[in-house]
Amino acid sequence: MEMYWLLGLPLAGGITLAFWGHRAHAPEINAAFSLATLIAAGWLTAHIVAEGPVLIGGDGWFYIDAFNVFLVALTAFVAFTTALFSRPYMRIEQAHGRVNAARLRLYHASYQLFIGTMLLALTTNNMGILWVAMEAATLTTVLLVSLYRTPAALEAAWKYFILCGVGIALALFGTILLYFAAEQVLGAGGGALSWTHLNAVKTRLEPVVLQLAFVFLLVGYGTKVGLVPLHSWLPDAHGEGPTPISAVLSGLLLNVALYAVMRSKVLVDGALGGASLAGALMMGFGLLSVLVAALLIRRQTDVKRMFAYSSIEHMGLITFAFGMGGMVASFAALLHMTVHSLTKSAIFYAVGHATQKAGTQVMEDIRGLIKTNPTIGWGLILGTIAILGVPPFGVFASEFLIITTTMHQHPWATPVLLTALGVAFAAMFGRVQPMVFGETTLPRLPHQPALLPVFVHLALVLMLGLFIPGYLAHWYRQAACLLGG
Amino acid sequence: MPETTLLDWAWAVVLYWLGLAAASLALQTQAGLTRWVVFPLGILGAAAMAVLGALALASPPTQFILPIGLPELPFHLRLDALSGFFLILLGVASSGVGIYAIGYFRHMAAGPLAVLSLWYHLFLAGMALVLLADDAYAFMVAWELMALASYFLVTTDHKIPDIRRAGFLYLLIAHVGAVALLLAFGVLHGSDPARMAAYSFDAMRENTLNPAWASVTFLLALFGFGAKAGLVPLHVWLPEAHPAAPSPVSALMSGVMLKTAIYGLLRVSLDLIGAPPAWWGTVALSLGLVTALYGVIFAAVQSDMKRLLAWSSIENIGFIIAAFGLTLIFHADGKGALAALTLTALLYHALNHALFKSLLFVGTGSVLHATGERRMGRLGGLIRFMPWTAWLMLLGALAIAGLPPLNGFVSEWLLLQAFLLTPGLTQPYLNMAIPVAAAVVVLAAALAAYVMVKFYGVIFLGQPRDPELNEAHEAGWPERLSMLGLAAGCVVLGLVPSQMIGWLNPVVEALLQQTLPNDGNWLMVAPLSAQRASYAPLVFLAVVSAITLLVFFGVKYVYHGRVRRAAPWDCGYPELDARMQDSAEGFGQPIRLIFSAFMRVERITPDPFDRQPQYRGDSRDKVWLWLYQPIAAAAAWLSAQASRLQHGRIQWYLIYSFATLIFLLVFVTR
Amino acid sequence: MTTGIALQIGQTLLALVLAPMLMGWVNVCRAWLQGRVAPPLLQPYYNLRKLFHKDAVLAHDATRLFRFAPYIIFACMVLAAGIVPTLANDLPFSPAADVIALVGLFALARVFQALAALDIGTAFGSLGARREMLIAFLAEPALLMVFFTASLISQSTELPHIVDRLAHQEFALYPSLAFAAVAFWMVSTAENARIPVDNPTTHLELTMIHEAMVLEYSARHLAMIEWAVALKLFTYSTLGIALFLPWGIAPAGDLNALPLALLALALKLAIGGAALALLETVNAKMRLFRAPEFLGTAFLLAVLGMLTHFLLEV
Amino acid sequence: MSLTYHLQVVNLLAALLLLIAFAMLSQRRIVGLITLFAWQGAALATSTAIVAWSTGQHHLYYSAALTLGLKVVLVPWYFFRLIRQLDVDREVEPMINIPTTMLIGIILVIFAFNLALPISQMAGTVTRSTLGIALASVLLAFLMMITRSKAIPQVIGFLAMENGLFFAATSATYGMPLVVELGVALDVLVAVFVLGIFFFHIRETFDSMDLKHMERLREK
Repeated sequence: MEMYWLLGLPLAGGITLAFWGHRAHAPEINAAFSLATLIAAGWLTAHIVAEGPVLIGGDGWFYIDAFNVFLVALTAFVAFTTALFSRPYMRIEQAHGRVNAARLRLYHASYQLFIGTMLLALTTNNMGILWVAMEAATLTTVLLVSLYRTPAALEAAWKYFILCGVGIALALFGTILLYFAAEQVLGAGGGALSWTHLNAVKTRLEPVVLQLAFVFLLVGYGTKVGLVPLHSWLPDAHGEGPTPISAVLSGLLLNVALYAVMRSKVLVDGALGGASLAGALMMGFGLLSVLVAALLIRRQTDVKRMFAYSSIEHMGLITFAFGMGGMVASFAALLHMTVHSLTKSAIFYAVGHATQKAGTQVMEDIRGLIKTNPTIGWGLILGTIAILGVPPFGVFASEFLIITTTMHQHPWATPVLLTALGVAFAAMFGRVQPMVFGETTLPRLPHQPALLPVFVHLALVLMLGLFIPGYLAHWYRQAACLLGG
Repeated sequence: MPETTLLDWAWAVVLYWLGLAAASLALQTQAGLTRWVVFPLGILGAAAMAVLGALALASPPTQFILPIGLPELPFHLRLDALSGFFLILLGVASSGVGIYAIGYFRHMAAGPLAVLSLWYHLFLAGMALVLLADDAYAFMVAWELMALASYFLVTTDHKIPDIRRAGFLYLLIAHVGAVALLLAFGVLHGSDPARMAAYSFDAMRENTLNPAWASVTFLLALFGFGAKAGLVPLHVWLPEAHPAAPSPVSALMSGVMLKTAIYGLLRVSLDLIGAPPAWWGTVALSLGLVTALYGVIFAAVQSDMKRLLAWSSIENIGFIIAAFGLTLIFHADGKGALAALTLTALLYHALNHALFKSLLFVGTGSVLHATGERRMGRLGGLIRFMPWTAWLMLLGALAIAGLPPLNGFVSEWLLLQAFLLTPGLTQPYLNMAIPVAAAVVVLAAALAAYVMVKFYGVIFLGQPRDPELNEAHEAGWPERLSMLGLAAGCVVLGLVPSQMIGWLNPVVEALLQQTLPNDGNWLMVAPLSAQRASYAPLVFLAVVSAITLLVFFGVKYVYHGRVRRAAPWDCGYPELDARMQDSAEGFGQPIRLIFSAFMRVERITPDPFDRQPQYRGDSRDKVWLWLYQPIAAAAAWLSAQASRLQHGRIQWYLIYSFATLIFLLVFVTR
Repeated sequence: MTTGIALQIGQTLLALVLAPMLMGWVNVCRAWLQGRVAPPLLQPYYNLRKLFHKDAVLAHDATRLFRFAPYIIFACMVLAAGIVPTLANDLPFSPAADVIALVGLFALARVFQALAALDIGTAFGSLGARREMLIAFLAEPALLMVFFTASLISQSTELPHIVDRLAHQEFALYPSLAFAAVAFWMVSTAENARIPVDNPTTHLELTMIHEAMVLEYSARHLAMIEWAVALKLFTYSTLGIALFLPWGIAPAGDLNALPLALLALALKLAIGGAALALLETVNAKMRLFRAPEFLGTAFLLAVLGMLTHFLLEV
Repeated sequence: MSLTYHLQVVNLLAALLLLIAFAMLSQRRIVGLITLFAWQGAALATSTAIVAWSTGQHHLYYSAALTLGLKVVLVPWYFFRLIRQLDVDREVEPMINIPTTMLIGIILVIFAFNLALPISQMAGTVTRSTLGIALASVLLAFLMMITRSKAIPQVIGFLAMENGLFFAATSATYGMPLVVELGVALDVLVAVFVLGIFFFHIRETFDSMDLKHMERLREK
């Protein structure tokens, strides 16, 4: 039941806001729908906590297990906080005349739909529907990326659309191959694409086909995860879109795409009988992403682009950890997914207000935030420190596990990881520090910034660094087992 | 319900400090409350910590597990003799510095003061937690909390670009070091690395690594802790960060934080890994000597007083690390008693340095407040305007210069005894090389005396080099009180070595299963045997002071005490001018000439016909040139290469995807 | 024990008395060697007396540090003189400080000297202080190596034990000590501000080291310093004797050997003083920055001595 | 016996598909490109219908109808209208060296066939060998997207890719579950719609559909 609420609410919200999205209180409606979705998600979560993995819907259209339940909760939560943040943010944007009523309507409507598609992708049990939802997620965001209609925004959106479109198309081919392989075992019909069925028979699936299928799926969904060298769209899209969208893209969409990859990885591993082909591929992509992203962070002048690259870096780290497999690594990867999306979205909130203050995203022109808006300044620097993996924040917890595990599973990889982390630290902190500290020329903000989400997120991340609640740890462990622990 | 152990109390103090941090955040508007309530309460905590540490020396190790941390790897805490000793160090130094802070932050606005007090108490809590942590995760968390808090303390005055740069450099190197430690722990896991529980120190103690991995661990740990301690060539942050921080913070960082690195070294190499081979000791010894010499040479050519002290901290850390290396050598060679002697010297020096370096740093803080000047070239003659500060600083300076009968001398004396007793090592090379190493130690010590004469003479003696110095005012009473306390500590530690060695014995025994035989009595310390060597500071002091007074009054009595005041004679040169005295650069000139190979000297010297003659001399650290700039350049080059990937044409991006796809397809179907 | 105390005090007083005379003796010898008419042997005492009678003149803003330094320096030298066995070997004070502590004692005196020199703030004062500290840090490592070599044989840094080992047990020749002795000689010229490192009789301020530091002193303060200088020379001489030719020093508890010991001491000091004068006559003072080479050589010799010990004597 | 006959037709259509793909690769005029695209859609629809008829997989009729409606009627019509509005009609695209492109295309086809060979061995469907062709046309479309420097041709390439995918889905696996089919179709529809909006934005911002205006976002 709550399942339908979970998916229906964003849809309803999208439709409502498609008509009312330009009204004065549209942001509140937006937040209200997100809140309702969050409640539905909480309801579902409670349900799962009570009963464990469930198949929902006619012939098992939806499947909720330990792996996606926390992602659902996370997605709904971040979606809600982002809605809260976007309330004043978009008001100020409108005041600055960067968006007009029509675009605001578009923004609000597609925001809700976007959340809906992500929730669909997370909850569906059907690999085909998963694909559809991923594609829909692209389509709903592409116009948001180009919301400001600036040449740069258009260019970013175009690249986003084409690259992700192509990637997704390849993923579809992978899905077809998957279906093709499943059909041999399960026979034609809907069952052949439902993940639970596939998971049940995964050992009997044809390895050769699954290998190819996985390649297509990895390249396809990997494009959306932003794995180097498929990442090219990501910094542009994050840099040019409105900040709330950057926040949800970084914080949520990448997770969902990675989720899709992992679902397929489980099947492939089963088919290949534990042969670690998929793992090896993911480790390769992960390392490459971490390294290249870290190096590219050093070149950034635009604050949002910089944090976009940091997202690539962290996604690479997670992919690497998943690729390594094993209980601890998978646990760490899941934890890292959580803390990364919390931290990164928090950072984007702070950055959003900072850029609004400065009227630019160029870092040289943002100085001494701590003078006029201490809260923004502290939010930004604490968030940066957290994302850079400094304890006691949660990001460190996962990096601790990942690095220690790497050290005794693949010692050769540690130098690469550490070089990357070191370079990223030097580059990012060296750029953020002068933004926060020092003298300033920036004016105060006309509206009161919404910084509650920033500190709520950071508080959660801090908590996860020091204490992981039992049921969460329990999910992580279950999911880790599921993902080949 | 088990009875509360010392550890419980120590943990309670940590929580109490965290609470104070939170409280100071709540007191954003009342500067008075923060200064007169929060800081004193913090001092109480520090004192309690010192007491707990002292009690812990005698009692058996206690440990417990907190319900926080990672699942399967909750925070383990442990309080044993070693932690106890460093807790004493932390408690004593931080209570002294805390008293000072009350007065020092007199003029600070409420908001910044609240933030400062927040980080200050987090800093204390972090350091205490480092000493208590008993698993890799808790240790790393505490370690980085310490680094983070100190970073924010360093950048308190973030308006100044140099300070921001210093803070950045500090945090960066601290982070790199932390990563090395992380790796060290990654190698140093328990028997079953697939489980998180393998990263508790107990598991590490039980697990014995094969020599290769053990060495890797040791080197990583040396790197990581060396980065925090300021081991050459990882020292570059220290001369930047210490001057940047407010003086009490510099005192804490230099006096206590550097010691946590020493604690870590001892803990990892002697407790967790165990059975260190001799060559580790050789590595540590040589690095330590290089560091000591390097630090003192650069200290001698500094012209900024806090920077000078920072370099002298590097020197002292060098001493300690050298002692550490010698300990390992003796330990590996089965010379238990000698190892015990060296370790005692190490711990003793750590405590001494905590005291006199804190004293000197807070003293410079008072000078800074009184004159607003850090460049020694603008100071001078302050002994006439701030006698308290000056005379107490004199004690500190004599102590750090390693002069009897103060504490600095005792530890150096013990260390030298250890060096002199090396003959009998099974390794002939070490036999012959180590005495020469002793000579290096002596050279560094003598240079330290040079540095301190320069430091004290240029700041406090002579003529004021600047007219407005005549308005310099004496420090307030909290400052004086704290300096008095620290100076008293220096004197006492100098006078009762025998008792101190007795107190240190449990620590030594815990690490080496061997105590230092002291053949002396309450008056006289005689390590190993009175036949070999002995030193009785009390007699020493008694005789010297007795003779001084005797002669003083004797001369007065036999002849007369008449004194005429006149202008300085100065060989008859009529107009004496403050600018004729040696400037700081001038005093450093011989060192610069002799050791020019170590440094890159940049000088602007006037030619005889200049209307306004300008002189500027600056001696830079060559490590920047040789190590750090190349690394930075390499990173820049790499990222420039990487950024060519991202050059805007969507066709190229499509080609990337295409190539990846094809490559992978070929890869899997090969 | 009482005899011990008595010996201790007697010996210290002896040092106090003899020190200026040794100074005088060196000057006499030097005058002879230079073909001048020698000053009376007791000239230093006359100087001291004169100085004690004069009124002390202090610069206006000379601080207490400046006034107390001479007494502290003097006290340090007295203690040093008390620690080194000159006549007899059992001295209650000697456990108070071994050779290393002795070096510390000299360093203490030196630092006070330098600080006092900086106090008035004259150009020459700071110049002298700087040079003094420079020479010191160059000399100390070499000095320690010397002590190290000497202590290798007796496995002790306690002077009485060293003397005991060398003088009162079976006689042996130690080549290592030969090297050490030369090194010790070089170091002690530097430490005592003698030619070739410094010229105690110069009147040219720019070349001064030790003298430049005491320019501002007068009357009794100057007297204390002069006496301390004499004591230092005396202590170094007796130290050299104790380390390298201790024969004649009375063993513990043997009072009958004392007269002989006194004789031996006088003889050794006379010869030593003459030799010092000779060397100071044939050598010229070297430039300041040649001093590192000079003392470096001393260090090298000391190390050589140590190595020879490891090679030949173990 | 009749199966083989149908099979031959499907194979023929598959070959046609591939041929059109090559033709598109070498086509300069945008109008021509759209026509070719429409023809490809037609071929696809026919083959789907035949497969449906021959194997009695009825939901494939829907899918065929969808293809016909979308790819043969709607999209081309929309594009023609679009280029009339944007009047990029006579924009002739400077292609980079057609022979090389062709050569690469051939190599791709060989590669695709080899890749598909082991798979089609195990396919239980009558029309298994077409999988290789489907893959080939996908890769060719990809290549086309790479070589094109104008917006509309690139999108057509994208849609041609979808054609290849559909062909794979229908011919090799008798089509996906209908829901998925519908979803995919919906996505394509939305995609085209979104693209339409895009073209206008691009046009009014850069007053040209040339992609070389869109190379500003890069790392310096």
